[in-house]
Amino acid sequence: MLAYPLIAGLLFGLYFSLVGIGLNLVFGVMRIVNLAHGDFLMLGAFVGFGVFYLAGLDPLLAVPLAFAIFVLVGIFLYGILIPRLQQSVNPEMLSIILFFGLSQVIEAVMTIMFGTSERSIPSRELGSLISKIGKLLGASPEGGPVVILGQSFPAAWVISAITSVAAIFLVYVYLYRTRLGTLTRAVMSRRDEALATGINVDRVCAAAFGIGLALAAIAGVFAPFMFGSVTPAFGADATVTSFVIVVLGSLGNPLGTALGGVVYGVCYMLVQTYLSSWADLLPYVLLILILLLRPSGLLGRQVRVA
Amino acid sequence: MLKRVIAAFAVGLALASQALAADAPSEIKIGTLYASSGRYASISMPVHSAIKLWVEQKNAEGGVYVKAFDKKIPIKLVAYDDQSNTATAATLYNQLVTQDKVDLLVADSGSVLTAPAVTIARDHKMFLFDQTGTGASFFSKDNPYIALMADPVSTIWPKPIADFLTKDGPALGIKKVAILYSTNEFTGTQATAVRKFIKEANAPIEIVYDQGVPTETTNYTVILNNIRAAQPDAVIHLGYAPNDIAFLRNVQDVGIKFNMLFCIYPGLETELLEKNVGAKGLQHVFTYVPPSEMDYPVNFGMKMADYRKAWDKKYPDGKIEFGFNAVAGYTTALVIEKTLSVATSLDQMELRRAVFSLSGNLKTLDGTFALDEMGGQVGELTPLGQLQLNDHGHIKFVAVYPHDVATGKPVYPKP
Amino acid sequence: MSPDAVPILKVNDLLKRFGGFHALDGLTFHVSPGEILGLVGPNGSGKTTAINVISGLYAPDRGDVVFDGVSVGGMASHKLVHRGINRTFQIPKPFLSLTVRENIAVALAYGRAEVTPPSTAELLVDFHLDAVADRPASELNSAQQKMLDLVRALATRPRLLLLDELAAGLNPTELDWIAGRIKTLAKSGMAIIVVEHLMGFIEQITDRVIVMNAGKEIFEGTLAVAVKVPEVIEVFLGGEHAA
Amino acid sequence: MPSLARHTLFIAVPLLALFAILPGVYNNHLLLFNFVIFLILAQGVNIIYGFTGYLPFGYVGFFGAGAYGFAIMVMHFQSPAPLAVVVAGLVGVALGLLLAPLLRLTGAYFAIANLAAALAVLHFVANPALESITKGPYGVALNGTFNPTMAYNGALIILALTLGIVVFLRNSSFGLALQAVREDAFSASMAGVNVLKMRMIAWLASALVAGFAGGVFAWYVSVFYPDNVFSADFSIFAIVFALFGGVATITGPIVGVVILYGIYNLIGFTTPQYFQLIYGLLIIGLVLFLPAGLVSLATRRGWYVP
Repeated sequence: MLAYPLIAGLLFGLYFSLVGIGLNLVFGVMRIVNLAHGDFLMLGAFVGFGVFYLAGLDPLLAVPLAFAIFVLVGIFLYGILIPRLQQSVNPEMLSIILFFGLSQVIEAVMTIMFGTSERSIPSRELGSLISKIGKLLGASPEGGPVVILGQSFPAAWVISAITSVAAIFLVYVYLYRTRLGTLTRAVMSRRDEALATGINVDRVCAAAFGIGLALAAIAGVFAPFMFGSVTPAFGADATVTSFVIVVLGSLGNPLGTALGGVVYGVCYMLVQTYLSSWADLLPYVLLILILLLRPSGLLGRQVRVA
Repeated sequence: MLKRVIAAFAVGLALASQALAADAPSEIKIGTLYASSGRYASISMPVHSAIKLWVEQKNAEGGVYVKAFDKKIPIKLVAYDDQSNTATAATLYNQLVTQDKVDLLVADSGSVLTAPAVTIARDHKMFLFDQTGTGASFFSKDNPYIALMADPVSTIWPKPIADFLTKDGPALGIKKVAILYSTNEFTGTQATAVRKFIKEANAPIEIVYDQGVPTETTNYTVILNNIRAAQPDAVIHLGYAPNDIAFLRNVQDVGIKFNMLFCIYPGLETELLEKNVGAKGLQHVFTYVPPSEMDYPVNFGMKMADYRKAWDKKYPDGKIEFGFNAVAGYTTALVIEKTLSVATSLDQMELRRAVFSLSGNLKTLDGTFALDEMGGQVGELTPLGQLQLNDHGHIKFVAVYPHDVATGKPVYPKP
Repeated sequence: MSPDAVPILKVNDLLKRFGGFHALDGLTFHVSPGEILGLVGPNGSGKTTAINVISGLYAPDRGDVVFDGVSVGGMASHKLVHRGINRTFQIPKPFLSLTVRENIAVALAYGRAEVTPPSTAELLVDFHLDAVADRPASELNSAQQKMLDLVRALATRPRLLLLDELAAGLNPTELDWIAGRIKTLAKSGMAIIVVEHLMGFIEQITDRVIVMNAGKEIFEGTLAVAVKVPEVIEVFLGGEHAA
Repeated sequence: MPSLARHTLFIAVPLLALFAILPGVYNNHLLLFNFVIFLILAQGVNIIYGFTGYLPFGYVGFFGAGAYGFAIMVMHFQSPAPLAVVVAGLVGVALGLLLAPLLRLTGAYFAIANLAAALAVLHFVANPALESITKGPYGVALNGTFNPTMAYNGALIILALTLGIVVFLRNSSFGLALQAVREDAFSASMAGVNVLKMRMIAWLASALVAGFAGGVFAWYVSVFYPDNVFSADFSIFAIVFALFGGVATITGPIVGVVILYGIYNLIGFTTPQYFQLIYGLLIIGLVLFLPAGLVSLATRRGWYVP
């Protein structure tokens, strides 16, 4: 009884790490609260729909595509929104309102274009390319659920979890093994000093913003498999959940998000098992408790209390 | 002097308007709301689209017949977008009543957006044509200003499931039942009803699992594992469309097989569910049989096939699903049309009398319209059915209960 | 000035930790009314931490702060202000969206209740802020912001004033002028502690200095003597601020 | 004339008089009522955000709690409506006290925690386990108190109270001290201001008016679901309205509500289908081009705005 929710929570949680990590990158680097984060997840899901329904390809191929598209979208949006926002007295607060407006625009445009009903992709299509290649190489085609420790889990969960781990690993490589990543960390820890030392902060931030949105979009590709279906109104709830995960891990530390996601996933599954009707209260209570008891998050160091 | 002139003028005006009142208006104003975005958009848009279709159709024929003036009068649909926001909805309902002075007031779809209309209609003594707001709290003996058009009230709706379980179940080998429901008014009330009907039946049926989960739940893997542990013969899942989609996909993905599985929306929004879950995932699922599958004898309005054709012609892009809600909207329109054809005036209490006079007599593509004394819909009941794949791999409905409408035998247990 | 006077502030064996780092490690000193005491030492020696503990930003981990015979260690800042302690900030933090006059008004209204507050007009004139009195503080230059910060402190009529690098960034004319102001304040009976890197300024105004290193006092006396003590020289040469 | 009296006489009194007369002239009373509610909420946001800098992203929590406080008084204690409204305000204050620890957080952390708190209260109230007390998700239908005219008058009284608070804050050293705390808490404490106490008073005042507003709202609508009175739209509208006009003034939020809520209703009546899109674009434009609100058009020129 206990093993099942624990494993499910781990898989679910790893995926949630991916859901939150982009939000955290954007906040960490720019002190900007991207309230439209969930809407970029939703847009990513639609990239997946396009790849599958228009091109007839494995939705997994939408992952690199969504990434490329949304890095560019992010850099573009950065250019038109952020420099102006940063000029104001209190960009951190105003960003909340600004991105709320953006989220309204995205939802409205998508509703006008695609209508309001639920959409998804059949589960077996995710990773169909891999199993085809596997077949060519003579491996036995694996369909249906994946068995872990004698318990069966949806294959899509496992694929999402693996992709999430890969994406988080790449974020780590970017932050700690590339020049731009090192500069990004410098901006994260001391923005003023980074400016003073002549780092092109705008370039660093634009890249981080683009990557942040792109990470949300690739998480979105998996959303139809993790949540059953997606509608243009999907964004708002996804944003709130992302916040919970990010705060759990520690706001401003993208890698803490990985831990936050797993803790969230496991807790959620345990509550669903033992106290199912209260499951929705959990994320908010967790968030408040973490903020009050350990304000820097599970992995945070910075103090953020008044 | 001036005062006297004004007074005389006012009297003249009053007389003139009285004289005008006897004349037929140039149009009948029907006021309603819809949600083009937000949480309730997916249930609101089909209903609203159906009404628009009807209005267009009637106006092309020169309007609807209004008995009060004994002639055909065009309809003017005054519709505002409430964005799924209830405060906005409240203002807009009031706008319809006080500013636009609509002749008939029609609620938005779903209980949450209907709720503000209930109070406003009652306050302004306007009769509310409640389309799909099934909330039990809306209907009370002291409020004559409401009737439910298209969906059965939640407290009666699930009776066929419970009857099937308690009457046919034991013979089939169904002993243990699991109930999983989303904790909102719509499905929560149905769960309560199922529980009550099963208990009252005194049949050898045991409820081995009975849990509510938040309506926002979209992930059922762990819950499925828990249900499996209770070893039920039948699983009744009561949730909204997104819940059903997630639930049925999880059932497939985890590879669990339940001998009997009931969900609401495969029957109500079959197209939507088939698109999201796939035909295979719906095979052998028990559900409500929608009117579109029953081909009810009709004594008013289009038959199902004609309606479907008209719908596909008007909304060819498929952005709005044709399903139970599309039928619900059209049913409301038909009740309105019929009401206008029998009401002797547009007075709101007369409208009420006219609506209630249709109870038991009006047969539309949605079944027989029947109201209880408080205005709750008790006709238009949906039989219990099962989805089976035909030889071409397409889904077909087999009605299994009540027996008088049954079109086949249930497949139990699921092979 | 008068070494026999009863100290108004006594700091006893103060310890303040940040994680494993001891910012203050057994600091003990005192200051009397009318006296100007300089706190000097290399960066990170604990000068600002000492001021922060005395002004109530941090509670000490050990030891005590006794002000006017009452133990005030860990007391909330506003209560210390009401008892007569105030300070300026290394980076001044005036209330940017309020005007200069409103900035002062807050301190006048919430400062020490039992003393007659100084007049706003006088403060404005004394510290050359009268021309900008109705401008938001955000429009002041950095020297003006420092003056406003000082005025905010003075508006509460402190008996002990802590000046954290007030002189940094001022030009020589302004330095001379502010030195004179500080001395006048001390003459009126105020006890003043000055944290400063500019040794010339320290020499000009202080009666006595305490040289700190690693959270401890390593010397106490006049600056003239201090610069001859080998330990002090070593600390300063090792540090970056050998000036 | 002292400015306190001037502001009362020339801003608060005419506004109240206008809304007292309007129902006789204009028939959509609920629209007027919603205007009054948003005036209260926008000024409530002004009290806490404008004067202390805490962005209450979950402000609706107090409103919803107030509405349920009203409902519980009426359903379980057969309380007369005015008494129930008073209790609604007290419920707002009680929730404010419960959430007071959140004031330890700053910036985006506070905003997010407050949002989470509002959602937690929603999911708590809507939980079926509390059906016997709150009616859970099944909604409240109040009998015996329905009286829109009285509820409207009640709302006007609460608006008067709220305006009174804001006029006081704008014209007192208490208000100045609050703003000082907003600008820099430690600096303010070195001006002798008891930072914690001041913040707490502003926080509770803001909670009180929102609780009252929720109470009269429940009185007016009588039939509602948890989703109705905890809708995030209340928080977001109130914040956007207050910001649009300009916070820390008396007139800013009033101008914001009148213009933006006016436009909102106008769009709703005329071009419904692009409602959300236009509104989203309006919000983005506001943040980018008028971050300090409409009043900044005047203050930039050095004019005094009450």
